[in-house]
Amino acid sequence: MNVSLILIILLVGAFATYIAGDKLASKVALFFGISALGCSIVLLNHFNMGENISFLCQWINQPNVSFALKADGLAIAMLLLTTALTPIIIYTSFGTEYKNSKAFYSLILFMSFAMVGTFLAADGILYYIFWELSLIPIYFIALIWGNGDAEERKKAVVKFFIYTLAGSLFMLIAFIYLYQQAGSFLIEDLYKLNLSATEQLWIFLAFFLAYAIKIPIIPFHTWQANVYQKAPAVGTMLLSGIMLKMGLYSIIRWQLPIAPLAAKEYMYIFISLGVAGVIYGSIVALRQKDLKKLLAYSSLAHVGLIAAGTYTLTIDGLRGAVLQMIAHGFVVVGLFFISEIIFRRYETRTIAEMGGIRTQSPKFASMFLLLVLASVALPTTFNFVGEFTVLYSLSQINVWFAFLGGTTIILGAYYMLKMYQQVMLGETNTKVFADVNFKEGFALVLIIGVLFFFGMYPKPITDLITPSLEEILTQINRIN
Amino acid sequence: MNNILNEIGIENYIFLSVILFSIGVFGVLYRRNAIIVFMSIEIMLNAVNLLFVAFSTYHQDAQGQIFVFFSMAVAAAEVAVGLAILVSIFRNLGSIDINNLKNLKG
Amino acid sequence: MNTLIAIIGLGVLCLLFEIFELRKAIVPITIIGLLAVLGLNISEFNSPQSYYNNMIIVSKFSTAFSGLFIILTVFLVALSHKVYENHQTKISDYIAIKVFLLAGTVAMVSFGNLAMFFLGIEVLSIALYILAASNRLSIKSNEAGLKYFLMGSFASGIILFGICLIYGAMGTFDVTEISELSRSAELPVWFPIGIVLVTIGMFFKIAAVPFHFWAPDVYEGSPALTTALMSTLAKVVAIATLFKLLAVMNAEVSSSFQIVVVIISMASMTVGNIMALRQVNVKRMLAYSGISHAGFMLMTLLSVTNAAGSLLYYTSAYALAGIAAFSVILYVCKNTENEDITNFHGLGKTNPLLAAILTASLLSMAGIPIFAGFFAKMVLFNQTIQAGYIALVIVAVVNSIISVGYYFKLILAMYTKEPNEARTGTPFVIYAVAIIAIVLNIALGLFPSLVLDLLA
Amino acid sequence: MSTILIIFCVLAAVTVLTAFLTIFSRNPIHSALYLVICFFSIAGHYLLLNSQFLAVVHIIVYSGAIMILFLFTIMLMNLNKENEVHKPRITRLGAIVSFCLICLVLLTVFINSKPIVGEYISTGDDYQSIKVLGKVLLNEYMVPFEFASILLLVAMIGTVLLSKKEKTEK
Amino acid sequence: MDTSLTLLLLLAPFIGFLFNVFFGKSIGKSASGILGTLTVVVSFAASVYFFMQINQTQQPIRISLFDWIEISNFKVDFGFLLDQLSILWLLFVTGIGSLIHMYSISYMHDDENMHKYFAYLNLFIFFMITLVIGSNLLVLFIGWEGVGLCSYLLIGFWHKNQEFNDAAKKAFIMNRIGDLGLLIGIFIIGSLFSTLDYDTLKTAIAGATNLNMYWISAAAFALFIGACGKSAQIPLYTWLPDAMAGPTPVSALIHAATMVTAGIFMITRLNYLFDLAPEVQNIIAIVGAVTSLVAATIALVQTDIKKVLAYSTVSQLGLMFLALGLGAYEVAVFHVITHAFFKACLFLGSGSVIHALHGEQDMRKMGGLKKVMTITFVTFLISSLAISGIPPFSGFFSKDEILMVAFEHNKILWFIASLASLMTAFYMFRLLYLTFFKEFRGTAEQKSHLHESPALITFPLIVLAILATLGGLISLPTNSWLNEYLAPLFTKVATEEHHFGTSEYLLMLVAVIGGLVGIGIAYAKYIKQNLVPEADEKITGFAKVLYNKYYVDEIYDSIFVKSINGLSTFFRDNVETTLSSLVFGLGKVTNEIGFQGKKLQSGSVGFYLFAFVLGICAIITYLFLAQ
Repeated sequence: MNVSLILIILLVGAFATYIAGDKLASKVALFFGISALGCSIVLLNHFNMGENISFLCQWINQPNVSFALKADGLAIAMLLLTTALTPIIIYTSFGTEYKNSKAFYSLILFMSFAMVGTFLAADGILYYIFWELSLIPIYFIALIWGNGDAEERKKAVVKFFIYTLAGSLFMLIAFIYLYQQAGSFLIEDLYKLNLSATEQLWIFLAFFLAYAIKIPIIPFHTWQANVYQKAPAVGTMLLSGIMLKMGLYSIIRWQLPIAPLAAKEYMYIFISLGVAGVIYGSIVALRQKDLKKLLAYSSLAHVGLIAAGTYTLTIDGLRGAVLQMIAHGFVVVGLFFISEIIFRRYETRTIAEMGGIRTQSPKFASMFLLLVLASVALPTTFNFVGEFTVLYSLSQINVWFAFLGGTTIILGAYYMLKMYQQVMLGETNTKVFADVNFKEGFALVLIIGVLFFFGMYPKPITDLITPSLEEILTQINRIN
Repeated sequence: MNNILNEIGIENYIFLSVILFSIGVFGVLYRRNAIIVFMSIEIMLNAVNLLFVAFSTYHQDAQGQIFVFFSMAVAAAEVAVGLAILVSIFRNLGSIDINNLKNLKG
Repeated sequence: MNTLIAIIGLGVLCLLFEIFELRKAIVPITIIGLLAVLGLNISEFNSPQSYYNNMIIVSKFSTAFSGLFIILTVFLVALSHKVYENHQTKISDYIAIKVFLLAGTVAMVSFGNLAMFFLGIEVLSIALYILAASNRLSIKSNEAGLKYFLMGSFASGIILFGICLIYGAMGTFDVTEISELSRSAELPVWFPIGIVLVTIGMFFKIAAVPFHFWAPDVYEGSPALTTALMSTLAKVVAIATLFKLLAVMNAEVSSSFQIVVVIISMASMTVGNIMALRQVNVKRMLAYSGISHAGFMLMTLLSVTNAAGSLLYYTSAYALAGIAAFSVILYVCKNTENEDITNFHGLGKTNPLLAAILTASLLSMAGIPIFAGFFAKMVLFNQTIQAGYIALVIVAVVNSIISVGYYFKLILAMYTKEPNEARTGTPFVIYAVAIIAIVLNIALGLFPSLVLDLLA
Repeated sequence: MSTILIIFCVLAAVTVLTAFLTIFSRNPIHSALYLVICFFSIAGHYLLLNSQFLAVVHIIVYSGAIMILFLFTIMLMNLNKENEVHKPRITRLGAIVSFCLICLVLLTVFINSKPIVGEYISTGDDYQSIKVLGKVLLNEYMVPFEFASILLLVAMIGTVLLSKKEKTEK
Repeated sequence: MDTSLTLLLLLAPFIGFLFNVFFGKSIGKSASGILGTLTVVVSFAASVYFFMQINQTQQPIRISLFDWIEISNFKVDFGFLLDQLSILWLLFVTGIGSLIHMYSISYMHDDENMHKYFAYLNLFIFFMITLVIGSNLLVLFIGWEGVGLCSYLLIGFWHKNQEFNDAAKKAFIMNRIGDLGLLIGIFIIGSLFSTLDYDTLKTAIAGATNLNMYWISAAAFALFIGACGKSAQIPLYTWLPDAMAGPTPVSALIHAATMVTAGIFMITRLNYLFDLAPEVQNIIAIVGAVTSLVAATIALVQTDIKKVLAYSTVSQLGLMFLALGLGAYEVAVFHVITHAFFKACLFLGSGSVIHALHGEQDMRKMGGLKKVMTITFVTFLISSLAISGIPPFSGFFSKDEILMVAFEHNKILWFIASLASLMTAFYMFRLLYLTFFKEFRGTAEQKSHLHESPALITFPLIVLAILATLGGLISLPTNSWLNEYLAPLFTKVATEEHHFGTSEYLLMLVAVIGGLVGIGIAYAKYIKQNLVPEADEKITGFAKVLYNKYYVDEIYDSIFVKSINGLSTFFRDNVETTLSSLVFGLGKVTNEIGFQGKKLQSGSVGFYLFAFVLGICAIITYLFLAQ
C-alpha cells in the first residue's frame, strides 16, 4: 500500500463529483472525502506498523525531478488533518444551496488533493506544484461562490492570488538555486547541501516570503481578512483550516532544515514577527464589525504564535506548532461554520446586527461557547496543549517572548468573549433564530469532540509526530 | 587579372553602401507617402546588393552575386505584395498617407 | 528535406484542388496531408543528414521543431475551415499560403545555407503580410498589413545587410563553413556586426523590445486567425531560427552580447507585461503577452549549447496554449466587430467548457502548474540560473507575477460578469482544436521529459 | 588617383545624390525617375566591378519591372500631384537624427575596424561570367533557386488574394 | 480502590454536570437541583473518607492516570495528589459546596434555567476538585482556568443583562491576566527543574545545591501574579466586586469560600519555592496588607449589601496574603477555612435577605429584618462577630494569628492589618445594623412579602454559623491541630513553638479591643444616631472617593481598555488600510505605468521605426564602440 493512493482517490473524486452532476455532487464529494479519510487512517495503521508507505519514481530527467512522496509522522498528521477536515467541510455545506454545485464540490476535492500533495511531497518541484495548484481551486471558489459585492470580491481575491503567487515564485527560484547545488530536488539531497551563510540567508528569505504571505505573518497579511470575508464559508474553512497550515508545515519541512544557519542567526527577528502578529492580530480583532473578519484576525494571531513556535528551533516549538496547527484547523473551521450558521438564519455577518441569540438556541449557544473556549485555549482543549507547548518553547528562548506571545490568552479571551457577548447574549433578539438542526449539530459535535478528546489525550498525535520532528531537528542542528 | 578592388578599396564600397542604406532608412522615416517609403526600402535593398557584388569581387567568388539574384526576387515579391496592400488601402481610404494609419494604437 | 518537398507538394495540391473545384475537400485533405507529412518528418528524426550541398540540414533540432510547426499548422488549418466558410472562393488561396508558409518555416529551422535562411524568412514574412491584410475590406486589416509590411521589409533589409556582412567576412554562405571559420582565423569586424544585425532582424520577428512596436498593432488589426498564426507559429519559428542561427554559426556568444540579450529579455518581459495590463482588446493583450514571452524565450540564448530542449518545450507549451486561447477567441468574437474583453463576459456561464479551456491556456501562459507553461518557465529559470544570470530570473519572476494580473482580468470577465448575449452554435472544429491543444499542453505538463529529452 | 577610382567617385556621387532626390522630391513621379537614375548608377557600379550579367539583370528587374510597377501604381492612384503635406517637424527631426545616428555608428564601426592590409586576392579564375553563374546557381544553389519560386508563387497568390473580389455564393 | 474513589470524587460532579446539561430540562427543576446536590455530597463523602484515611496513614495518595503533555525535558502526566493540604481543601470545597447546592435548590427555584445553573455549579465543583487534587502545576492549571470559566458562566448567568455579561467578561479577562503570570511561572519552573510535579519539584529544590535565585524569584513572582488574579489582590482585584452580578449562592461559593482561595492554595502548595524568594514574599506581604486596607476602606461606605461583602472578601484575602508573605502558610490556611465558613454564611445570609426582598440589594432600603428573619439574623450576627474577630468565634483565632505573625515581622504591616480589622468590624456591623435593625425602609409591597426563608435556605445557614462559631477550635493558639496536620507540607518545620507570653496576650487584647471599637462606632452611628447612608449624589469628599472605589475602575478603563480599543481602532482604520494600500499601490502603480505607456504605442510607423533604429544604434554602439 503506498501513499499515492490517497492522491488518486481525491483526484478521482474530483472528477467523479463533476460527472455526478449538480444533484448528487455533494454526496459523491462527501463519499470520496470520507474514503480519503478512511484511506489515510489505513495508511496510518500501516505506518505505525513500520511499513514504508513512501513513494518514489523518476518524473523528469532533465532537470532531475522525481515524483517523491514521503510519509513520515509529521506528513501523516497533516494528511489526517486535511482528510478529516475535508469531509467535515463538505458536510457543513449541506445546509447551503450552491449553484453549479458539481463544479463547487469538485473544486473542494481538488483543493484537498493539492493540499495533501503539498504535505506529502518530498521533491522540491513536486511540492511547489502542489503548493501552487492549491491556489487555483480556492481562487475560483472564492471568486464564483463568494459573497459581498462582486467588484470588491474580485479585487480581494485577485490580490490574494497575485500576492501569494508572488511569494511562492521566489521560493521557486530558491529551489532552482538549490538544485544547481544539489543536482536534485529531493528533500534528502537538499538537506545534505553545504551552503554558505549568505546563501542560506537568501534562500531562507525567499522561502520566508512565500510562507509569510501564505500563513500570513505580519506585515504580509493584508490579503487575509478581506478574502476570508468574501469567500464562501467553505472557502474560508479550507483557507484557514488547512491552507494556512501548508505554510507552517513548510517552514518545518523545508525552510528550517535547508537553511538552518540563517534560521539560527536571525531567529529573534522571525520570532518577533510571529509574536508581533499575535499582538497585532488580537488588537485588530477587537474592533472588527464583521464576524468573519474578526475570526480572520484571530486566526492571524494564532498562526503568528505557531510561526513563532516553529522558529524557536526547539523540539517543543516544533511539536507545539504542529499540535496547535491541528487544533487551530479544527477550531477555526468550527468557528467559521458558526458564522455560516448565523448567516443562514440572519443573512448577515455584521456583529452589530446580532445579539440575543442564546435564549433562542441553547444548543447552538453551548457549542459556540465551547468553540470560543477552545479558541482561547482553555485547558482540556487541544488548543491548550499546542499553545502551552509553543509558549513553553518561546520561554526557552526568552521569557519575554513567552510573555508577549502569552498576551494572546488575555487578548484572545477579550475579543472572543466580547464577540460572543455581542453575538449571543443580551435581550432576546426580535428575529427568530432556529436552533441548530441535526446536520449542523453533528458537524459541530464532531469538531468539538476532536478538540476535547485530543485536549485530554494528545499522546497519539504527539507520538506520531515526535520522531519525525526530531529527525528534522537533527537536520537543523547538523554541522556543516 | 587584377582585382579591381585594389584600385578602389572595399572600404569605400562599404561606406557607400552604408550611406545608401542610411538614406533608405532616412527615407522610410522622412516621407509620409507610402510609395516613396517603398522606394526607400528598395534603396536599402540595393545598397546591400551593391555590397554583395563588392564582396563577391573581394572574395573572387560567385556566391555573392547569386545571392543578389535571390535578393532581387525577394524585392520583386515584396514590392508586388506591398503595392497590392497599398492598392487595397487606397480603395478603402482614398489616400496612401501612412500618417492616416493610426487607428491601431495604445 | 523530404518534409519540405512534401509540404510544397501539398501546397501545390491545394492550388490544384481549386482548379478542380474541390473546395470542400481542401481542408480535410490538407489536414490529412499534413498529418502524413508529420509522420514523414518523424521518420526523419533519427537520421540527421544534409542535402543538396548543405542547403538543407536535417537534424534532431530541425525535425523536432518542424514537427511542432506542422502540428500548429494542422490546428490553424483546421480552424480555417470555420473561419473561411463565407470565403469559399478564396479558401484554396488561404490554405495554400499557409502551407507554403509552413514550407518557409521548415526551411528556416533546417537551413544549411544563409540563402535558404533568407528565402525561408521571406516566404514566412510575405505570407504573413498577405494574411495580415487579407481582410481587404477592413481598414484595420489593411493598416495592420501595411504596418507589418513596412516594418517587416525594413527588418528584412537589416537581415540582408547582416548576411552581406557575414558573407563579406567569410566569403561563404554555408553555415558549417562559417562555423569553422569563425573558430579559426582572426575575423574582420564585419562578422560580429553581421551576426548582430541578423539577430536584430530576428528580434524584430519575435517582437522583442525595442523592436516590438509592430506587434500589438498588427495583432489587433489582423483577422483573428492570422493573429493566432503570428502569435504562435511565427513567433516560435523566429525564436527557433534565431537560436539555431546563433548555435550554428558561432559556438560562443560573446559575454557582452549576452548582456545585450539579458537586457533585451528583461525589457521585453517588463514592457510586454506592463503594457498588457491596461488593454481592453484581447488580441492586443495577447500581443503584449507574446512580447513578454519573447523575453522569456530569449533567455535560452544565454545557454545555446544545451538549451535546445527547453526552447522546444517552452515554445510548444506557449504555442499550444496560444492555439487553445485563440480558438476560444475565434468562437467568441466570430460575430463581433472587435475582440474587446466585454465579449467574454459571462462565458463561464454560457459555455463553461470553452471558458475552462481559455482559463487553462491563460494559466499555462501565466506559468501555473500543472500546465506545461509552468515547467517551461521552470526549466528556463533553471538553465538561466545555471548560466549565472540570477538577476534576469528575478526580473522574470516579477514579470510572471505582473502577468497574472492581466491573464486574470480575462478570467474574471468570464466568471464574474453577466453574459451580455446568448451564444449559439457549438462548432465542432473549434471544440476539437481547443480541447486537443489544451490536452496536449497538459500532457506536456504531466510528462515534460517527453519533449525535454528530445533534443538532449 | 586612378581612373577607376574617379569613375567610382562619380558613380557614388550620382547614386547618393539621386537617392536623396528620390526622397526629397515632392512629386512621386519625379521620385520614381530619380530612383531609376539611382538604379542605373548602381548598375554602373556593377559594370565597374565587371559583373556585366548582374548589371543587365539589375536594370531589367529594377528599372524595367519594379519601377514600372511603381509608376503604374502612382498613375493608378493619380498621385502625381504635389499634395503631400510635410510631416511635422518632430518627425523630420527624428528622421534626420536616425539618419545621422545610423550613418555615424556604422561608419565609425567600420572605420575603427582593422584596415585591410595588402593585396586583395585575385585568383584570376572566372567567377562571374554567365556560364559560371549559371553553373553555381543551378548546381549548388538549386534548392534556393527552386525555393525562390515558392516565394514568388506565394507573392503571386497573395496579390491575387488581396485584390480578388469575392464571388458571393448562394 | 484509591484510584477509583478519587475518580468518583472527581467525576461525580462532572456526571452531575453532564446529566444536568443533557437531561436537566426534562427531569424538572427540583430533580436537577437535588441531583446536583447529591453529586457534591458524594464527593464530600469521598473527601471525608480520604480525610480519615490520611489521618491514619499520614501517607499522601498519588495517582497517575496517563501522560498528558510532553515537553522536551519533562512529561506532564494527568495525575492526582491527595495529601493533607488537598484533602483539607476538598473537605471545605465539597462541604460548603454541598450546603450551597442545597441552598440553591430553593434560592434558584424561580429561575427557568435552573438546570443550567446546577450544571455550571457542578462543573465548578469538578474543576475546583481538579485544581485541588492535581499532582502537578498543569493539572492545577486546568482547574484554575476551569473555575475561571465557571465563574464567567455563573456571573453572567442572567445573560440577558449586558452589564452582567460585562462583569463576567471582566472577571474572566482579569483572571486570565493572572493566568498568564501563572503560566510564565510554570514555564520558568519547568525549565529550571524539568518538572512540574509537586513532589519531584520539592525534592529537586531540596536536593539542589546551586539554585539560580534570580529565576526562582522570577518564577515566584510570576506565580504570585497568577494568585493575584485569582484571589483578587491589588492590582487585579476589581473584578471581584463586579462579580456580585451573579446569583448570591455563587458569590458565596465561588467568590468567597472556594475559588478565590485558589491563589492561597497554590502559594501554600509551593511554599518551598516561595521560601527561597524572600523578596517576593515581602512583596506578597505588602500587597496583601495594602489590599486588605484598601478594600476595607472601600467597604466602609458601600451601600450594596453584596458589594460590602465582596470588598470584605478582598480585604480578608489580603490578610491571608499577608500571612503567606510572612511565611505563615498554616495561618493563612487557617484563615481560609474560617473565612470560608463565616463568609459563606454571610453571603448566604445576604442571599436570604435579598431573596426575601425580591432582589433588592441596597441597604438603604432595608432595615428591621431581624424580627421577621430571625434565623437569618442570628446566623448573620454570629458570622459578623466571627469576621470582626470577637472571641470565641472562629475569626478571632485565625485573624489573631495573622496579626501576631505580622507583629513579629513588621510593626507597620501589623498596624495596617489591625486597622483593616477595625474597619472590618465597623462595616460589618454597619451592614448588620442597617439591614436588620430599626425600621424597614423599603416599599410597602416588599414589606408585605417579608418572610423567613424556607428550611432549605436556613439549614445551610445554621450549619455554617455553627462552623463559624466552632471553626477556631482546629487551631487553638496553644494547641494547634491544624499546624500538626499540615506540618508534613512545609520544609521549615520547626517554626519555633509559640511560647505564649504576655506580649501575645496583649496583642490579642488589642485586636479584640480594635474589633469592639469598630462595632462601637457602627453602633454609635447607625443605632444611636440612626443614620442612614446618603443617596449616591449627596456623597461628597473623601467618602465619594471611597464610594467610587478610588476610581480604580475608571482609571483602569481609561488606561488599559480605552487605549487598547483606541489602538485597535487605529490599527483597523489606519495601519491596516495603509498596509493594504501599499500592496494594492504596487499594483496600481504598475497599472498606471501600463496606462501611460500606451501613449508610447502611438500607432505611428515612423516612431516605431525610429525606435527600431535607435535600438540598432544602441546595440551596435554598446557592442562595438563602447569597448
